[in-house]
Amino acid sequence: MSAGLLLIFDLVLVVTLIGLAIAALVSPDVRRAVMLFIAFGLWLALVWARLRAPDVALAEAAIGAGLGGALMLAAARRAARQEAVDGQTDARGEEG
Amino acid sequence: MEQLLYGGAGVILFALGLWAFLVYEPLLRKLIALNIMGSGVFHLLIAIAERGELPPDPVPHALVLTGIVVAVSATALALAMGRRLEDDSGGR
Amino acid sequence: MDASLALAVSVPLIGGLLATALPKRAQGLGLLASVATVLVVGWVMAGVWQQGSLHAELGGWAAPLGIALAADGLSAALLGMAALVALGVGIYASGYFRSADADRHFWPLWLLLWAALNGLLLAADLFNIYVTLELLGLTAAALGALTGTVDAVRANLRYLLVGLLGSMTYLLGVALVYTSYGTLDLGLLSNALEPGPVAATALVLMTAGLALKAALFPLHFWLPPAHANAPAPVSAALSALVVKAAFYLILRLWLDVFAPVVTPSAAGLMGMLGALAVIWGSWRALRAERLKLLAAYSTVAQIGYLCLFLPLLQALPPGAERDDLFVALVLMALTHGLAKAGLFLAAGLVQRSAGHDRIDDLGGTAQHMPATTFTIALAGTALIGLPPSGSFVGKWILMTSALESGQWWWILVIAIGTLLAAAYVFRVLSRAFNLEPTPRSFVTQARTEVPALLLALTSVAVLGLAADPLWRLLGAGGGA
Amino acid sequence: MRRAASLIIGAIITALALWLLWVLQTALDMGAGPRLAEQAFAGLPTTGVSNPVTAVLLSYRGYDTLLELGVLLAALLGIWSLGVASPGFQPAGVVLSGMVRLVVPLLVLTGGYLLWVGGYAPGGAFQAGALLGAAGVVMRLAGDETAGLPGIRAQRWLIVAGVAVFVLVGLATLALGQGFLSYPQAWSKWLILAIETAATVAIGTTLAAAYVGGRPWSHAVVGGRD
Repeated sequence: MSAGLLLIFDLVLVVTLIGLAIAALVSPDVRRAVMLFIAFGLWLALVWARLRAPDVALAEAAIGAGLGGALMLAAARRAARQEAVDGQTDARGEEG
Repeated sequence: MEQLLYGGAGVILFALGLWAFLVYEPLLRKLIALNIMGSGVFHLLIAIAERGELPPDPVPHALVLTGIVVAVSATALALAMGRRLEDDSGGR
Repeated sequence: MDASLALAVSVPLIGGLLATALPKRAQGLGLLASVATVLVVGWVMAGVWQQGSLHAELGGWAAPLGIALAADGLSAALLGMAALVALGVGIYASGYFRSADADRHFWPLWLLLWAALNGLLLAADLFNIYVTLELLGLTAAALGALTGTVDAVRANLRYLLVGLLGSMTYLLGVALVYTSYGTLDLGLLSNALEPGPVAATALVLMTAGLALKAALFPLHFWLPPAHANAPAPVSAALSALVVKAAFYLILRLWLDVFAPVVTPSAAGLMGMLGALAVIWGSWRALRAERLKLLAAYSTVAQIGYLCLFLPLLQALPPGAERDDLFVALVLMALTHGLAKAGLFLAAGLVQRSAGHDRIDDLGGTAQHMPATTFTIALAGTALIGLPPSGSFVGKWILMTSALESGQWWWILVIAIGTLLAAAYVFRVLSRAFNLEPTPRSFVTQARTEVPALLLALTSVAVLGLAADPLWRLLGAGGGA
Repeated sequence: MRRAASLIIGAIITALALWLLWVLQTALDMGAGPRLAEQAFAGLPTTGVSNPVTAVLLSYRGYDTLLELGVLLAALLGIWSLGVASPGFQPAGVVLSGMVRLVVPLLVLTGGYLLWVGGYAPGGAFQAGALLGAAGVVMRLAGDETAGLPGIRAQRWLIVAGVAVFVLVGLATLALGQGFLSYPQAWSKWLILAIETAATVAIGTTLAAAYVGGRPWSHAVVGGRD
């Protein structure tokens, strides 16, 4: 019984992990994709804690999801701002 | 069973990342894809380290720690190169 | 315990650290570290010469728990070639970069690259190889982008991403190996390995990852723009050394560690890809408009030649004949490394002097730079495989073995590749001698022209005429 | 057209994934293969640390970790070679900067704690360094464009500190005739702690500097804001 419960728990962990990965990969908005990637990294850390790898879980949360995510987020924000600027100049060009 | 479930998830993550790396063009997408590919490999290593009753194997854990740092370094360099390209094309 | 192996990695590493911390003295420190590294590599080679092979356990832990470094004839020969090329590149670079800024960025990254290269050639552990590959890939891409042009940054960003893809694929293979065999040490693994789907898949994954990095056809697409747009000394190192390092690992895996797993058809496939690379690379080199692009495509072809050896080595039983073929392979690799380095360095000088490197407009280059033109001619001799270059001997043995093992079709490939190489080399030289000859002095800029010339000269004269020591170095090392 | 291409790639990769899953199952079916864990635990008492992961990272496979710190350094050198940093963000408001004043010391403290417990509990140089780096990121987000880092000259020494201490220890043991990175057992614990401390500082500095994203404004250009 408890083995069955544990299996369901494992399944939920894995399915959510893969779901987050797919969401991060196909999300149409880049910024949201990065957010989802960070969520994926944090969830991965959780799964690794379940697999009795606390050292690596800590590192993944802090380095992989945390700093990697922060770096990507900065890039995504720049990209979004760039798009916004481009959009404005295009619009102005059409008006004029 | 557990090992196959978690290890299989690692393989699936690797394949998903590989697919996205080949299909998407933008740099940030490719980097997310590469990082998810890497996470898949790391996840496989963590999964095979865990063996039920025995204490988990610390060697794959250390390999993954090394891998995570390497992946972040590469991501940071790639993003800086991408930013350089952005700046150059923006400053025309 | 042999101290020289750890020093071969630590010395350039320390040089890189000092050049990072003291940027104003980067050049002096860098040259000093280069000379020191060459001496240490000489020490390693002497050790291999005397003892056949060297082995060192790091951290006081024996494999499989610890990591070992190992050198045999193959790694010693490549270490030596790398040291020669790197010394030449270093001296050339000290006179090449015009801005102090570029010079300061070059040295730390360059020395780290050299440390990674030595580490890779000495590595005896699958995961350690992954770390050295990453260090090599990151430093190579960063150095390639050093010119700062949009083309260079874009091409090297692609190179970085492709390299990472290769590393991840390689690492997946390593994970499979650890799952089944519980060891990462090359020696222990080769004893434990049993043919089967796991070992075969691991080899396929690792080879695919490394083939991406070695620019093996059809995974070569990233190489020409990345190498053609890098600063000349960096292009030389990338083409001569970095690509070859990945190929060295393929060789190590196929001939050493995974030898029981390799089937004739798998080796035949590698030979096929090599053949396509020879023809496609040589053809594109012939059609290239720029000298550096020509050199880059020629690298694709040269990697192809090296792959042609795999099916023959697989077919031959262990013995003197196979040893000869193996020496021929190493001879080809060394010759190409030195010649290509010389060619890229010379191309950089042409580009700087003429303001461009368009082959069709190179008329009169010979008049301005006799030494550089001579370098191109020498390197061309080696690339074609004319006597007395090392690749002449190499190709000769390759063709003999192909005939004797009944795989005569490879000879056709070699013949086509050689003809195309002759065509592209003479295309450059005929342009260079366009106008009336008015040579002033043979050498105009000693610091940059002499290293290029010496590297090309070594590839033709020294390796071709004095190949005997190489036989002994590799023969004594058990030559795989 | 693009859609078709991505579908074809998808089909090929699905086949690849199924193949790999089958291989993985084959590998796992062969039964519990050998692993290094038992040897790693057996050697633990002589390493001077009791956290097995730290023992692997700094003792058994210390050479890997040394090169890995080199990778981190190479990435930052590459970033610096690409150009100068962009200016930071607007200075934060009162509430945010108050929070920053609270969060940054907390991150640094936690980092120090993780470094110290790494010898016997989950934690170690990488996690600690990451927290230091995170403190830098937070400071930059709050408007400090240097991310709390010192001037360029000091930064250069800090980023090489990790590899430098590591490789110097290795050479010292080599000179003592012990072999590269073979710590004498009595000193092992303290040597590992020294290496880890230097690595933590280097990792923290490097990660924060990588987040700044370019070489700091040189003192020659702007009369040094530090």
